[in-house]
Amino acid sequence: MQHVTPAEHGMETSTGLDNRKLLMWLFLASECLFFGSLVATYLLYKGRSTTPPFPHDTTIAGVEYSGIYDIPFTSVSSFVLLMSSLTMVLALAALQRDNRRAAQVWILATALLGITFLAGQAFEFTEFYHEGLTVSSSVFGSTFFVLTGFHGTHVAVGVLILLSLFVMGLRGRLTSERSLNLELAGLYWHFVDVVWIVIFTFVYLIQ
Amino acid sequence: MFHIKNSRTRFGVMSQVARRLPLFLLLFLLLLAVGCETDNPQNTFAPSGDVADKLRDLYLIVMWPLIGIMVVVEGLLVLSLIIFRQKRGQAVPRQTHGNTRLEVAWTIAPALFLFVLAIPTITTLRDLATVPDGDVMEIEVTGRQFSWSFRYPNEEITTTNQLTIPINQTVNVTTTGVDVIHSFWVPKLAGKADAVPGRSNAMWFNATEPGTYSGQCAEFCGVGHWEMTFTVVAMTQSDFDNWLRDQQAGNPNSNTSDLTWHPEE
Amino acid sequence: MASAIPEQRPVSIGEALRGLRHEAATYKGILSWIATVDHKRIGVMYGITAFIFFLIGGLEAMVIRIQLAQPNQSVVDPQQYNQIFTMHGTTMIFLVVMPMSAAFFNLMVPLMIGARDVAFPRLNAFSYWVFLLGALFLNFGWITGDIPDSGWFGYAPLSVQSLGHGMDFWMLGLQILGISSMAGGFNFIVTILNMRAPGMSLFRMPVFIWMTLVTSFLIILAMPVITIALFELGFDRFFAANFFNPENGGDPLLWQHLFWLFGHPEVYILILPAMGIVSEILPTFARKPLFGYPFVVFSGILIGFIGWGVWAHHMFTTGLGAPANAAFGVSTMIIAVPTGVKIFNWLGTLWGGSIHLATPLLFAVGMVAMFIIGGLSGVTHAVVPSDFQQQDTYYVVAHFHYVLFGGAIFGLFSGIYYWFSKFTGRMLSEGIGKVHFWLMLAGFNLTFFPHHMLGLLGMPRRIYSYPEGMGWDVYNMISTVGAFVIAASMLVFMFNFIRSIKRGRRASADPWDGRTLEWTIPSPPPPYNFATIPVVHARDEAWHRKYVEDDQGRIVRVPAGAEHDVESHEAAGAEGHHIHMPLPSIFPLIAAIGLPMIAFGLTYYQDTHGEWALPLIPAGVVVLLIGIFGWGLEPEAE
Amino acid sequence: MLYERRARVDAQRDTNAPPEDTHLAMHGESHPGYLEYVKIAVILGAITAVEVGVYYVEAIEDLLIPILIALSTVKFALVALWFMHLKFDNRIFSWLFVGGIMLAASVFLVAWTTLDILL
Repeated sequence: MQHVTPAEHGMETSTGLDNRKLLMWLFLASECLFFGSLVATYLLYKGRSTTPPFPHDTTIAGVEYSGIYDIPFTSVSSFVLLMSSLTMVLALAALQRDNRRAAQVWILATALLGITFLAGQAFEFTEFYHEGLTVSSSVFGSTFFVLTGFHGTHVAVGVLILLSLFVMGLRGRLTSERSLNLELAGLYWHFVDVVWIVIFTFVYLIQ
Repeated sequence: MFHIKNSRTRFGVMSQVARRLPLFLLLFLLLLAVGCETDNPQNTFAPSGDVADKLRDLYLIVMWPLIGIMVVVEGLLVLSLIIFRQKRGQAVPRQTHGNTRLEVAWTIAPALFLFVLAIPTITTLRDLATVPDGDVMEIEVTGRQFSWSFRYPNEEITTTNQLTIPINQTVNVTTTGVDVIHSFWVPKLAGKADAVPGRSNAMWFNATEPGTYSGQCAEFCGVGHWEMTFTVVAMTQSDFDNWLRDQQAGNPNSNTSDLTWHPEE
Repeated sequence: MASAIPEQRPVSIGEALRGLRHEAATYKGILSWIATVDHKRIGVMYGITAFIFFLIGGLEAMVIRIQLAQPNQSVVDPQQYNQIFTMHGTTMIFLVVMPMSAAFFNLMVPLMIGARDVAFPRLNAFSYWVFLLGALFLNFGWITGDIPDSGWFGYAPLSVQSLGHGMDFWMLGLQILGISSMAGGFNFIVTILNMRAPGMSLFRMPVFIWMTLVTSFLIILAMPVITIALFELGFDRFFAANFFNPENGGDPLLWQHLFWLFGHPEVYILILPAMGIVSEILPTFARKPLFGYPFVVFSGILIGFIGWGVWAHHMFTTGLGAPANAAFGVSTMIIAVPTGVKIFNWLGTLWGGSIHLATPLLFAVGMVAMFIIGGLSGVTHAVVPSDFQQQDTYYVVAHFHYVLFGGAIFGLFSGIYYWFSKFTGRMLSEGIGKVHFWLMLAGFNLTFFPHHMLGLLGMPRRIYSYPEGMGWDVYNMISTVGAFVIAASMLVFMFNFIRSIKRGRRASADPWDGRTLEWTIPSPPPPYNFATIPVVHARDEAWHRKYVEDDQGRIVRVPAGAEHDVESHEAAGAEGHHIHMPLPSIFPLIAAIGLPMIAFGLTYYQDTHGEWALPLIPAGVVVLLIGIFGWGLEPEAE
Repeated sequence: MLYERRARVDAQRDTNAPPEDTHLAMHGESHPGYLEYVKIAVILGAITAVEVGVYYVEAIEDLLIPILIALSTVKFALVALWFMHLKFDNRIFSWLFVGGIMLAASVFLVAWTTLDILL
């Protein structure tokens, strides 16, 4: 995904920053508002559900409902995503040192960790669905599935980008001179990770 | 490089302005005329209640200075075009880049003006937020597609599309909606209170003169929005007591007109 | 830039794409437009598309005005009336003012900052195609009869409950248009920050460029909020989610908050470009620099910031409570300060000038004059209690038409008259232009000034008809007559436009004695804009190349021989082909086509006989991915 | 085949030169080395463990929310500063990112205040 930049014509940009990197950071600033709106919606409706299942242990009118969240399970998948950020940054460090084989290994590892996270999310969604939580069952269902689903879609797009880069690498087109491609993918990936840090705390842990 | 004047543009600025003036004057007179047409049923300039009165007064406090500002600024704009219109063979004017003192002045001046405006805004807002002491009549207003119902919780009656109240009585309406958002509005008595499903919203007002006041849904609510009108009938306390007795006895003569929208019409 | 590793495979996808791209470069006629990545051509396409939608939106307005001309009329039925005003508002905001501003960004930004193109030419083409397809999708209901009917603001739960596919077209159409706007926003921010000619520091940038920058930031930060709002609306409509469903704990006010959190910055997205245009035109025709450039720039930036803190003034009657109402009333008053500063600085620019009363200036002054009225009536809305009466009445309609028509549209027309010659090489007729201006000014005031009175007389917005005896008859009739005058002025404009393209006077490179870089290159500019990238030494660079101060401090024109910029371009014509320009590409269009496919699939697949639509969703995703991968893999230049 | 050979050469080069040195020789920028990244990841993992841990401690129920917010903020900052290189990169990027976050946080804080859920 290269574009004509003045730099490629042997000219510096006005700020000295790469066009594509600037674009990526602008995109991430914009994404803050996307996820901000979704998280805000979730928080607004926290505790407003009238129909079970509820996220955490709840007592309504003397009836006790046990919470639907499986914190140990989600902790593990959060840890998986967190570690994928490590493999991602290691991939970039390796590529910048022109260690392409190591970079390939770390890229693949990142993608696999991402897929593991997605599999965990798919499992979680299925479990919740069987317990009666759907998009239409309550405001909790609506906000939970849309927020985490939107995040999951971001992870899936990230996996697709990583796999594309892996294929580029197989064909010898991912070199240290082109490490910017990987760096941009990395910025996106880490962003998706920090969003999950927020979601894990605000959606899962805080009652 | 400078422009030789096109023959078609020869008519002067003065004549152009002169041709615009009658239009503006006409519009200005029309604006003034609004205040005179007191018999118009939803005229916000002809209030019949304390709240609407406050709102009208506040609007006028704001409107006159703003019209003054408008006349001055628009005048300066037109004046600058007349005075500084390019003259034949005129040299390049002095390249002024600005004047910090002047610019700071015209930043601070509007800020001060607006600060002054904020004072009556906030005091009026506070007045409207506090229901006056004394006897208050509670009404629960419900908007639905496309009619209004008015429940008198203490009197235990409900009417449709007509709210009957005694004059000089503080009325506190609590509004809500059942299907979509509506807005309760009787221009001659008070401002608007939206009727939002799942929420309740409150507003107080009174009527100072007996009469029938027309009200209308002010929030777009679908195909019958335009017909979602209602009336507020204000009557003397004794008339109201009679009306109330009729209502509680289920008297069919009580005038609750049905203005519900019928799609087949 | 090429990989160090030699290619061993016989023909790689890359090579095939390279061949395709070089072939695209030879396209002629319509194909050359479809594959174009030239910012000037994209700007022209944006402008023409937006103007066509301006005519459509105008026709919708005419139906509204005819229906309301007299009491108790039924020219259309209530449902059709709701559909028409919904489409009028949506069209004018998203399909006219925004893309028309985008047209000016495209046409002018590279020329004014001394660049050969935008930072991402193919992303730019993508923005246009997504806009076009999104606009067509939004209007698709005119064919099927499912026309959006819940207002341009789409308040939930009415928009959730709306039957048929009308609001689906609205919701998904705006979603697609949002992608276009954001792609454009990113592109122009990077272009402005990174592609400026040497020497053009931020505070040497023309004010139009500054306003483009602020607008673009507003776009990339505000659009996500409405995207999420529409996303939630979509889930409520398609999957019975509960975001705006009070029965299950949802809150209709969530929609209003999200919508106006976007909607108020959007107001500045609409007006700031026009303010930028006017800030370029007034100095040129007063022959004097903009008065207080830093104040104008900073007030623009400030408007962009404060614009985020005033959204709830659209919700004064929803019951936010007195403290919140007071806070938002005050913040709204505060934003009037930087706006006022701009007006005074424009006055300061004209004052002491040597004003050439050409058509672009007339429109620019018209913009200022009308915007003053709109701004002042806006102040009355900030006075919260008085807004309790005005909210949702024709008074509000008057206010925002003074701002958006009197402000934005007049400003955009002044830009058209100003820069027409730069892209066509011909002048628009001044005489006909003046007829157009006076007709439009008269028609505009005739149409919208009476709306103030209608509002004060208690006429609510969005009502299909009204009974006699409300005192609204005369004003409505005047307003309708005014609408016909505006329509007539548009016919005059179109006549002028078409006639001038064919027979207009030939334009020199610099017919208005301009002050910014675009006037240093030929009209129309060559594909590469600048044969040699200019070095900027001052604000108003082009003017400083033409004028110097003599011994006595008088300003005199540099002798003709010394002015060599235009000539150097003539010479560069021959070597023009040495300048590396981005190659045309069809992948932006392919990627764009995927989006309406997905949208059609989502709209129809749940219908009783909608099975056919389901495959459109994955197919659209595949087309989008083909577009993106083709785009990523093809070589970006020769 | 070429790729494999290339990869072998890479691997060889990798064993010959310690990563940090290669890195410093090749790039003027001061990005941290592998070891530092691993250290950060260990800290991140540890914080996550603490987060989950405090979730189950009933004694500090009242302090749970501030503790969790503080911990997740630290995690967020660590990833943004080190993994996203904001600590080492141009300040403009930090401004854009922090600006986006602050804008989102402040507008929604104000918005929800008006909906009576916070105050």
